[in-house]
Amino acid sequence: MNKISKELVEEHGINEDEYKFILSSLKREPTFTELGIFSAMWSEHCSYKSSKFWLNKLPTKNENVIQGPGENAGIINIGDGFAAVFKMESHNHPSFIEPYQGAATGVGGILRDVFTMGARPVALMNSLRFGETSHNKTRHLLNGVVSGIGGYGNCIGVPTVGGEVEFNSSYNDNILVNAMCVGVAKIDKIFYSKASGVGNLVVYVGSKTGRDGIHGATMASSEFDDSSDEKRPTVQVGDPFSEKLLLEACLELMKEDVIIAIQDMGAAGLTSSSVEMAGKGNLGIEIDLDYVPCREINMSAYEIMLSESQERMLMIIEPKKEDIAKKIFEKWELDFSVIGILNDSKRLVIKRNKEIKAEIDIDILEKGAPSYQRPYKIINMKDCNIKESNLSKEPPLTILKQLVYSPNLSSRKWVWEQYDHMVMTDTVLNPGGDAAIIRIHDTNKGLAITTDSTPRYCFANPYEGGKQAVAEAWRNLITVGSRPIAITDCLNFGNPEKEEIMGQFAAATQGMAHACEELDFPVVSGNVSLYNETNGKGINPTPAIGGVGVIDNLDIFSTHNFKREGDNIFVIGKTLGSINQSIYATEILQNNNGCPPKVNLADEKNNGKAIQILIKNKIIDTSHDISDGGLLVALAEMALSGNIGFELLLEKEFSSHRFLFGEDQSRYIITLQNHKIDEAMLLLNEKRIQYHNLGKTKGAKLVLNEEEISLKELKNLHESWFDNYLSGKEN
Amino acid sequence: MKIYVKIMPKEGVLDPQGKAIENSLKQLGFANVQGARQGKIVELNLDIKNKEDALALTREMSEKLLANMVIEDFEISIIKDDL
Amino acid sequence: MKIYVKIMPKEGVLDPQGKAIENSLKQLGFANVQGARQGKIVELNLDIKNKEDALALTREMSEKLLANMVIEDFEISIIKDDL
Amino acid sequence: MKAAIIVFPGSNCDRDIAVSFRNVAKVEPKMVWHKETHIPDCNIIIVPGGFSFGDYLRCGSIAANSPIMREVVKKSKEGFPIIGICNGFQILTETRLLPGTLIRNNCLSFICKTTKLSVVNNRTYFSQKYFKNQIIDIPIAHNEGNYFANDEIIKELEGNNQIAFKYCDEDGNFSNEANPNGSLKNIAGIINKKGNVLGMMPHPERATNKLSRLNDGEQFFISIAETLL
Ligand SMILES: Nc1ncnc2c1ncn2[C@@H]1O[C@H](COP(=O)(O)OP(=O)(O)O)[C@@H](O)[C@H]1O
Ligand SMILES: [Mg+2]
Repeated sequence: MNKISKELVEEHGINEDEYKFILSSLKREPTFTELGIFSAMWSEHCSYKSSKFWLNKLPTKNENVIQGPGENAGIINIGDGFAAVFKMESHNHPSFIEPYQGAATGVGGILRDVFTMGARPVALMNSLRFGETSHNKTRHLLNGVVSGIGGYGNCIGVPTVGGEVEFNSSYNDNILVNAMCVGVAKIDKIFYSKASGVGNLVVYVGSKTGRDGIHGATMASSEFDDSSDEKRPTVQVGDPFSEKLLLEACLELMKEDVIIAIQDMGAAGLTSSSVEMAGKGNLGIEIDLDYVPCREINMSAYEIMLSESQERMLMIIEPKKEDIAKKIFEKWELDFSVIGILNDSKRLVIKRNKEIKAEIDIDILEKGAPSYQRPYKIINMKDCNIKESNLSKEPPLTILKQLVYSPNLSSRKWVWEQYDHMVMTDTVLNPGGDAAIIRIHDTNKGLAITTDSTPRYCFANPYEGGKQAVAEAWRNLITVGSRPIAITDCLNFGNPEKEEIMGQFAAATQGMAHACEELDFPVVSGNVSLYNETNGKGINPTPAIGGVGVIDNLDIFSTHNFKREGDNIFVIGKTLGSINQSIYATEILQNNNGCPPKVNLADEKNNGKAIQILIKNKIIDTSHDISDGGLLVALAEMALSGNIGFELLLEKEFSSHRFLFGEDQSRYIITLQNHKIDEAMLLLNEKRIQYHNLGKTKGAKLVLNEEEISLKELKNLHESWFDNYLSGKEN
Repeated sequence: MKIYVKIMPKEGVLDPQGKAIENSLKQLGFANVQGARQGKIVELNLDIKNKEDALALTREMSEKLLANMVIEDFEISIIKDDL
Repeated sequence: MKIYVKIMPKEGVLDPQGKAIENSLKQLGFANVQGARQGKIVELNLDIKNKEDALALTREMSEKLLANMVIEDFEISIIKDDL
Repeated sequence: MKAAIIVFPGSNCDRDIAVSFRNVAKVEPKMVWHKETHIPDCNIIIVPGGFSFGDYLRCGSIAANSPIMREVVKKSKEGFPIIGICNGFQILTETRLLPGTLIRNNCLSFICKTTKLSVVNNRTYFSQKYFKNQIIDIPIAHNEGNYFANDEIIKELEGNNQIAFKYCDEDGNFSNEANPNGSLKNIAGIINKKGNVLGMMPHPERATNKLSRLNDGEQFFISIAETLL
């Protein structure tokens, strides 16, 4: 028998006060298995002990929200009897240790969160952040993560339709791998995790349990140090084939009236799934681990309870329906085993080899979980004024060439070509646009999906950065012609026990909350990943936002590629020339100072609504929001994707670097055919929106005053950076 | 000198390929199969005369590139000595 | 009984993985590498006592499933005799 | 006309091809689970894309040993039309219904993109609606699509007009740049000697979608519907 020593408690990430609470509530010393259970349930990952206070401030409702945070995924009503089910989740630490398997199992986990609710997954997205390109691990990690995401998504047959990739030195030893999944369900066929019915069976389905990822949940929440290599054997291996079987088996069973509650076994495996299901139902649960299908011999209660083997689910069903369920899982050649029963004791009882190994009041685990209002200090960068004389002397198109061949602005084609983004044949807008568009199968309705975050803004001013991330997601959904509905988020930050990191978290979530409120764009699901630091150095605060919008009629949407020569190019929204924290400032001037551009939420909304009307009334079919890199980069992306050039003759004030490369927010570029100009002006004037006519689409080159470059040359630059980097020609 | 590096999933690490092979063999009627694991083998041709040097170098290459030490173990064997 | 089946690309068959390994090793500075080929290894656990039977059965399994005789050769070796 | 679509555990383009048969060929397909030992009454058998049995061991190798494939092989001997797409092509080479094999892409990564194909042989039941050498846009999505066979087989394929589709550039040249995966002779699809069995890596079912502006695959299904009706 393991004696519970002080060291052992510490090793389990349980602090002194927490342990005291355990002793006083149990009125005895916990068993080793119980200690493991407490440690998993009270880890940052499962308990949100540092973040709960701030998360509670986020708006989570609007008229379309069916299910907000608290379930496996969020659910929105998208009309015609359909619901969209979505969530984003991090797999940062496992991916740093083993990039292929870490990323792959990240995808597997988020897929399960969605299909456990009765939705068929229809799209995957991923938000990735790596260290600077010259760092010795970056190439290996990039390669492994991208092929791991592809390996899993391609095999299971869910299209990976978009995401983001960023390189920055703050992620050198702590990359971020955030995966998002969107599924579609019938509104009257949604499944939840709340257990009910004393006497109902607790059923284990899916793959067998091995010693994978034991301590995964505690690992994901503890700061990295140089000894983290020793924690390696805990990495799980993904089996997308089994997941595909599990997906089909679950969806098949969900057509029958059998499942009372269902939940995937994610972080902290059987522990958190059983505790959460019983807890939500205000019931007790008794599990006999001898019935858990195991892959290895002699697994202890502790190991089985904490294993994070993948591709497993826990269900509650009525005893008389056991046979129906069993038959389906047998057809798909998956394990199916009744491992326990619900009762009204409100306790968790775990047996192994006829002995009770754990017996805890579920209330102690859940309501008794620690929650901290950690001290915080918000640090904003002082504003600075980059002097005219410090701007680059190069002409704009020369700078553009450098930007489109830079790690953070080059084409991501190398990434998305490794993802099957077309399987299911409902991908209407492929990766490369502002948001992906997925058709709801067999209908003329669509979902627009985007992921966004600008961590360098968040570092300089976390409140503004949080606000901006939400606004940018909203903008990307607007610009393809959808109605933005709601978001999921993945909040990646450093060590919350440090005041300035907690300050970043507090301010960023407040900024997010503010933007969500103003834009009627609530948070319906999400995930927090803290302790993203290595040897004491924190990452840039990275609140990744996954936004979902609805397109009611797929005959009308907008894309960013130029469509015709001779169209008039307009920029919509105020251009003030904010270059602090722009890519121009950081990449070209190597200047990382100052306050990021601020989002004026009233303008954001007003401009967005105008774009929405222009698209809906078929006045425009071409639009692009202006984000990283500013106006000229946005224009170049439109030209490159449409394979049509442009000619701009700009007066001095409009050809300045501040104008062309500044990153003022809430702006769009649209193109107008001659006969549509009046109608558009009328609307924009009525809404008092600033606009400016820049020039026309034309030919096979980009012309800016006396400078020009061929589309072909620019395309070559834009599309070759990744290949050159990966083949080692570029650092 | 010709050298083989045999790379197998570590004990306890999930091996979905091995599992699939086992199931398939059983379905084909090979009832005596009690387990299967799949690994990789890399055959290297080295321009080295000395056995010790070759082994040391191969170990280095295996750790650095050929095997994924997080989930795999490797084993080296010399198959053709030039001498 | 434990048996290995080593499966290698046939001579003359394109082996993109082997080629890539060779290139990566050279790039990592291992200049003595003159060639690399990649194959698979399947480790089988058989419930058979007799060596000859085990070999014959494994040959059959290899031909039927484990190797693709169009592009691969295989080689069987017993690694653990139960006797 | 009736179409049977074989479904393996891990198939993932089975629904897509069913949709194309339903919407374009106007044929309601039947899904046939791999454990069945009888092929229902039909005019054509489709082995769809995906990752049958996870593509573990070798792509298509485990599926090729499924009970239903024995029936498919029997049917092929009778001259029955059989089409394998992507993983289906890999399965058909594993059953030896088609010569050669598909090895790892020469770039060593999965590739999903729209490729240009030249319709090299337009005198088949699935390509008769195309012009000879017509250039069509059809997506690929695979990790092992690199067609390989010995010289003899290649000569035979060429001699008997058994190459159905080749990867080409916009001018119809079979250049290296236009070859996405290293396939010998830019081969994207082949037929057997009798002409009843087709295997191809590209996905015509992904090019019947008006919304994504890809519809060069429609004539593939219309050809089938018209010839086999
Ligand atoms: N990891 C990825 N996976 C798939 N697609 C990606 C990934 N990263 C970026 N993309 C795609 O590349 C395009 C450009 O990305 P980004 O510059 O972040 O767009 P935006 O500025 O509109 O948010 C988008 O269409 C995006 O979906
Ligand atoms: Mg955008």
